[in-house]
Amino acid sequence: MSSVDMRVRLGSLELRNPVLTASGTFGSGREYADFFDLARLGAVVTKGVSLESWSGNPGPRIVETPSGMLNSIGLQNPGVEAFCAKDLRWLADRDVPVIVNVVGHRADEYAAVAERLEQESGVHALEVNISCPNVDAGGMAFGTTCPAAAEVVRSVRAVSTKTLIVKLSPNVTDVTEVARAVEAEGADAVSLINTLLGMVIDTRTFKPVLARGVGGLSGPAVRPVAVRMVWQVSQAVSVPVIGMGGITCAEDATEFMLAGASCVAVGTANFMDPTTAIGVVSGLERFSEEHGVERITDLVGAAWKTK
Amino acid sequence: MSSVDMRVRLGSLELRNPVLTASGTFGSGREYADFFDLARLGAVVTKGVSLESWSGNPGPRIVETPSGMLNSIGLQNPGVEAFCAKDLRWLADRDVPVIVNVVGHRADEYAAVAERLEQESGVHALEVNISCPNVDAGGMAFGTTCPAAAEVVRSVRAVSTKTLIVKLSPNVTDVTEVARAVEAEGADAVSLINTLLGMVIDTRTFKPVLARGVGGLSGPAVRPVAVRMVWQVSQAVSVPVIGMGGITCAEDATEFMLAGASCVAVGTANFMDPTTAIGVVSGLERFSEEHGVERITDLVGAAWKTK
Amino acid sequence: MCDQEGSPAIEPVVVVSNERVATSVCRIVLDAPRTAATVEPGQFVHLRIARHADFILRRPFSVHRARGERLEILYQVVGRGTRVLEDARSGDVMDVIGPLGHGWRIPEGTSRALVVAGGLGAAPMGMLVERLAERGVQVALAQGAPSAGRLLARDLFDSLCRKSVVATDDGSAGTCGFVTVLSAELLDREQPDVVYACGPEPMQRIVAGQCAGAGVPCQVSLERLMACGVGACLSCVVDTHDGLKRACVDGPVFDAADVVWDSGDEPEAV
Amino acid sequence: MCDQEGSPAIEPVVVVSNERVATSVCRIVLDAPRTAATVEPGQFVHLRIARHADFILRRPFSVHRARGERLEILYQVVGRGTRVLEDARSGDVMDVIGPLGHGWRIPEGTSRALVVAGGLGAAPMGMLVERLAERGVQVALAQGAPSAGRLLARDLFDSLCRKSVVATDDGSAGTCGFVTVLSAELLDREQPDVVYACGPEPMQRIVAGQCAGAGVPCQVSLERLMACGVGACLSCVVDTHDGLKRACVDGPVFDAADVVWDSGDEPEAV
Ligand SMILES: Cc1cc2nc3c(=O)[nH]c(=O)nc-3n(C[C@H](O)[C@H](O)[C@H](O)COP(=O)(O)OP(=O)(O)OC[C@H]3O[C@@H](n4cnc5c(N)ncnc54)[C@H](O)[C@@H]3O)c2cc1C
Ligand SMILES: Cc1cc2nc3c(=O)[nH]c(=O)nc-3n(C[C@H](O)[C@H](O)[C@H](O)COP(=O)(O)OP(=O)(O)OC[C@H]3O[C@@H](n4cnc5c(N)ncnc54)[C@H](O)[C@@H]3O)c2cc1C
Ligand SMILES: Cc1cc2nc3c(=O)[nH]c(=O)nc-3n(C[C@H](O)[C@H](O)[C@H](O)COP(=O)(O)O)c2cc1C
Ligand SMILES: Cc1cc2nc3c(=O)[nH]c(=O)nc-3n(C[C@H](O)[C@H](O)[C@H](O)COP(=O)(O)O)c2cc1C
Ligand code: FES
Ligand code: FES
Repeated sequence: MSSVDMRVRLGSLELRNPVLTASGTFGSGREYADFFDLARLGAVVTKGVSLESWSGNPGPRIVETPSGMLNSIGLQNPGVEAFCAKDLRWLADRDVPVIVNVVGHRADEYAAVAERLEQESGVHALEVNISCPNVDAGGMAFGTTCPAAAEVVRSVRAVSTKTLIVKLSPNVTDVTEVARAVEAEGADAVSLINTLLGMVIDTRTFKPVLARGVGGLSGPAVRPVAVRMVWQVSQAVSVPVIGMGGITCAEDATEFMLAGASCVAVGTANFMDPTTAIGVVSGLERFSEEHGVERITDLVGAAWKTK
Repeated sequence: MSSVDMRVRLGSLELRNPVLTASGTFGSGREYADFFDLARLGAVVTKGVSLESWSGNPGPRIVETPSGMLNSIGLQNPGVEAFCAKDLRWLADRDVPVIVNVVGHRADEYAAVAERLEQESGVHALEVNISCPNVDAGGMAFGTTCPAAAEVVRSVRAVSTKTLIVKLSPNVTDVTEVARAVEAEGADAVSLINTLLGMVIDTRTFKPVLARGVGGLSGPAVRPVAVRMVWQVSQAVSVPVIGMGGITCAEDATEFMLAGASCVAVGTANFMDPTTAIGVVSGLERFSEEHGVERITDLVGAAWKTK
Repeated sequence: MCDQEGSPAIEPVVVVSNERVATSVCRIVLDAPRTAATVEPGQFVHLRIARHADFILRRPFSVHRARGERLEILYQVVGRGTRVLEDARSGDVMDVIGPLGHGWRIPEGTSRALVVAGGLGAAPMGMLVERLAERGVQVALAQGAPSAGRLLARDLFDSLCRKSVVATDDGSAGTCGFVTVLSAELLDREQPDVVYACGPEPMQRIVAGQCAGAGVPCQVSLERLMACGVGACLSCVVDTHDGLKRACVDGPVFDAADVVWDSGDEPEAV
Repeated sequence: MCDQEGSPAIEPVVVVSNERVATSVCRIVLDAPRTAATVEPGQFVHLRIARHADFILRRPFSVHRARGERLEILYQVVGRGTRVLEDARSGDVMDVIGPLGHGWRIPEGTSRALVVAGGLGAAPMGMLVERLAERGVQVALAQGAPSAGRLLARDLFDSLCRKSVVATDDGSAGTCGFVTVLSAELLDREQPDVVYACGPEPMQRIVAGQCAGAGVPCQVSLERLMACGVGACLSCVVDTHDGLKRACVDGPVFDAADVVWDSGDEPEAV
């Protein structure tokens, strides 16, 4: 067994390791249970859940880009009730912390979802998604101005005692401003990055490939932008940072932790290799052993702390 | 010979085709003259030129990323006098329009460079670079707020009668705001995107790979972000847009023109294949013929115009 | 058949052979014991063509045939991934996730079946026709393609089907015209208990309409761009009368009657 | 020699052979008539290892030898690109930009030369030693490596050099220690007219210091990360007493006396 202490804290929540799944790329976890034991993850982050059911955007919903992809899923989900009845019930028996990604068109919708989930002991933390570029009302609109972001977090904080993570948008001039604003409203952690707004045009049809036109860019292509933002935010706030954006292996994850991330999340890479996340767990452990790192948390921010 | 009319206008300047080189990736053109006749380009855009000589940033100055690269050259250049004496003199005999990329630490420095270049008949247009992420004072600092951007453009416009292009930064919440602000100050065209701020951390040294820490992301990885911004800006302003970001072939360039770019620039791809730019010229011509496009300008914005 | 469908796994596979079998269409044979042993007709594999390439997603391909420890895939070269796949040499190692999706269903008591394949729609029909033959079902098959050079798996189909006819857009083989002309005829003449259709969506829509008119149950295999292939990402949704379904896990085979077909003003047709 | 250096061009090349010649070091032979005919000792080629890969830049490699229409490159497998290069098979097509840079200079009237190579620093010395021998220059060569298994081009050097000695960090061959011990000795004993050094920068710095002390002109070949390779991007700058120079066009070979060496507190050494 490994000598490295892999445990990390997110607010009041303790995780057995710092590796999460990125919202929307791992379903409810159930879809990947055929490939490995979910209990080996730090936590499962579910897809975005709204008050009522959302039907998402018309297709095509994805298109590949160099070392990345655009998606415009649009937060299709059955609504919080159906989510609790099906996905949450299934997850309950999996011995893995569950973080629910929360979405809404208005601040009070976010709060309503949080309120409903407050009763669910199977929910260990909320990730408030104010950064989805794929919906017109809400989503990223909240994540790109401090007052709007603060309002959403305030309304959720008011009704939820669970660990509160706020998911930040990279589509801003200064990501640290928004990070500070949500920290001030009581966020226990911030996660970043969500996708970069992008577009691909089909030169045969002369139209955007995605039915909605724009979509969110993810995958290895965005990693340098994500690492840079984690580096900035982790030095600007005192709450833990969950880093993501193009992580495909333990070395990528290490970059994020050195940049200042206390946890990392694997997203698009799940599509490339469903076992990526557990590969990151074992790889981080090996890396720490090789470098004589006793606590995985010792890596966090090493790139700027030892400066 | 081709039946397609490839000519495009940038303010008072007419170019024989819409394909330019991206500033900083093509030197003064001289470095690529071994590979093809520069006269086949729409125009050569030089590297950034400042009033006095700048020494740039310490090395390492570049690092590769998935489908892209980070650079932190830092606008090393010999200053406008030496530039005119050497690079400009050489370019004068090349029968290709010259666009000089102008940089400065303060608005008056930009103006001073523009004033000096005003006397040079060999300079056909200025590209005011308010978006370089690799310098502390000036550079991107100007490009990320409307007032600062407006101030620089105003001061340059006041002293220059040449076609004025303003190079925009993608590291902003709303690129259309800055575009409108510089258009209002008399910019004849806008060019985008400059590089996205990014970072790579060396997991062996625990430090950023680039000596300066952060650098600018370019190459195919950023193309979807660039196409999206060209799409947004070309609908927000009435001046022509020069699109760039990850163009490697005629199909990529076509995407930008359909998105609303009147011209395109080839940057990082020059490092992959020095003949990329002329390949784009001939490829755009072929594409237009195949699609019965008589004037290359008919492609501009087709993705949203015919909507 | 769904109950028999094995749970998916990642399986490293070795390329046995890879050659062109028709204009812009190749057949690749993969050594994939686990998947070959558990795959059912109409299921697909999610193939990781290359690592360290500038494209990152897997590519979904129907299993044309599974013999012993080997999978046979028919693929058309249309873009980056399939162009790279075309260069694969025997001995190359890749990996697949499979078997995936819900395949063709053979209703109890089926004695006569009509199979309609347009273009690459012939790919998922190989295992189906083999299974139908095993079950003693009489199969009539109508295949369409742009030209004779693009017709696929003729020998297999001719040897296993009681009736096997073709149509080409340019008349270079069989009837000149779309396969939907043949399907209409055969639907009427063969009186099948069930119809299986795969090909460009407009063609499937037309066949679905013909079957609805004739009151014959019809199954179609739908294509969508797929990222995960396992039901997690919702990139492959199909609009059905029972709401949005995922082509990768709820399909790719659907009952044509459940599908909400779009208007049908696509440019292409078969 | 610079005047003789041909202007660079893009040349498609075919892999003739590619095999391991030392621990983690391979030799690739490329069919490249134009470059092979014009390249001078110390120049390099900018190799496009793969298209459609997730890394986009070319990789610079010194030409070890040029024979007839062929280029010989010795490369160490250190990262993504060289790992892909290692898998190249004979017949594969790539392209190079070359010949690039300013190579080694042989001052008029040179009769005795000392060549100091550390690790892969032996790569650019192949053509140099051949050229020196042609010119009737007496060559003493000191080569260093971590261990015997990492010594390169021994036969070539032994056959062309009047004196050829080695040092290994672990003593598995020749002197136990750094090559800089040998260079000090030879500088003193051989009284060379010129010294050529290539290897890890700290080693080059030390040799440069030894030569400065002995008053012998020294040339060094410096490595920098390179994007364009043709002088356009300024990613490869070297700090010299005459300002910033570009390793790709002003170098890679510089007069050691012109180089502003950094402090020297690097971890590694040879
Ligand atoms: C369940 C399923 C089974 C399939 N079975 C086969 C098969 O047996 N043989 C075969 O040749 N093809 C099959 N396809 C289609 C095949 O997946 C695509 O042709 C392939 O992914 C194209 O990859 P590419 O990189 O070459 O093309 P890309 O460069 O990715 O795209 C080129 C063109 O192909 C289209 N395309 C890409 N992916 C798909 C997709 N998944 N479905 C439809 N169009 C797509 C793109 O829209 C684009 O127009 C199947 C698709 C699905 C969903
Ligand atoms: C003029 C010149 C001549 C060279 N000649 C040879 C030669 O003959 N044989 C040989 O084995 N190598 C040579 N190199 C170094 C060679 O270019 C690098 O080792 C190679 O580019 C690494 O590519 P990679 O993708 O495998 O490594 P990457 O994944 O790109 O990087 C892996 C490691 O190699 C380092 N590296 C990458 N590029 C360079 C570079 N250009 N110079 C120094 N370190 C680098 C990186 O910093 C990183 O630490 C030369 C370099 C230059 C500038
Ligand atoms: C298909 C897809 C769906 C996504 N859905 C969500 C979502 O519902 N909520 C959310 O906060 N982020 C969502 N994201 C963003 C990811 O969680 C992650 O922030 C982003 O993809 C960057 O990480 P990656 O590069 O590892 O994928 C989605 C991403 C993808 C690719
Ligand atoms: C090495 C390098 C140097 C650059 N120098 C400049 C510069 O001096 N001025 C400028 O406006 N942009 C500069 N850029 C940005 C490019 O002009 C271009 O905007 C950007 O790289 C996106 O295009 P690309 O992806 O095609 O490279 C530089 C880019 C690179 C890679
Ligand atoms: S491909 Fe991801 S849900 Fe179907
Ligand atoms: S590598 Fe571009 S200037 Fe030297």
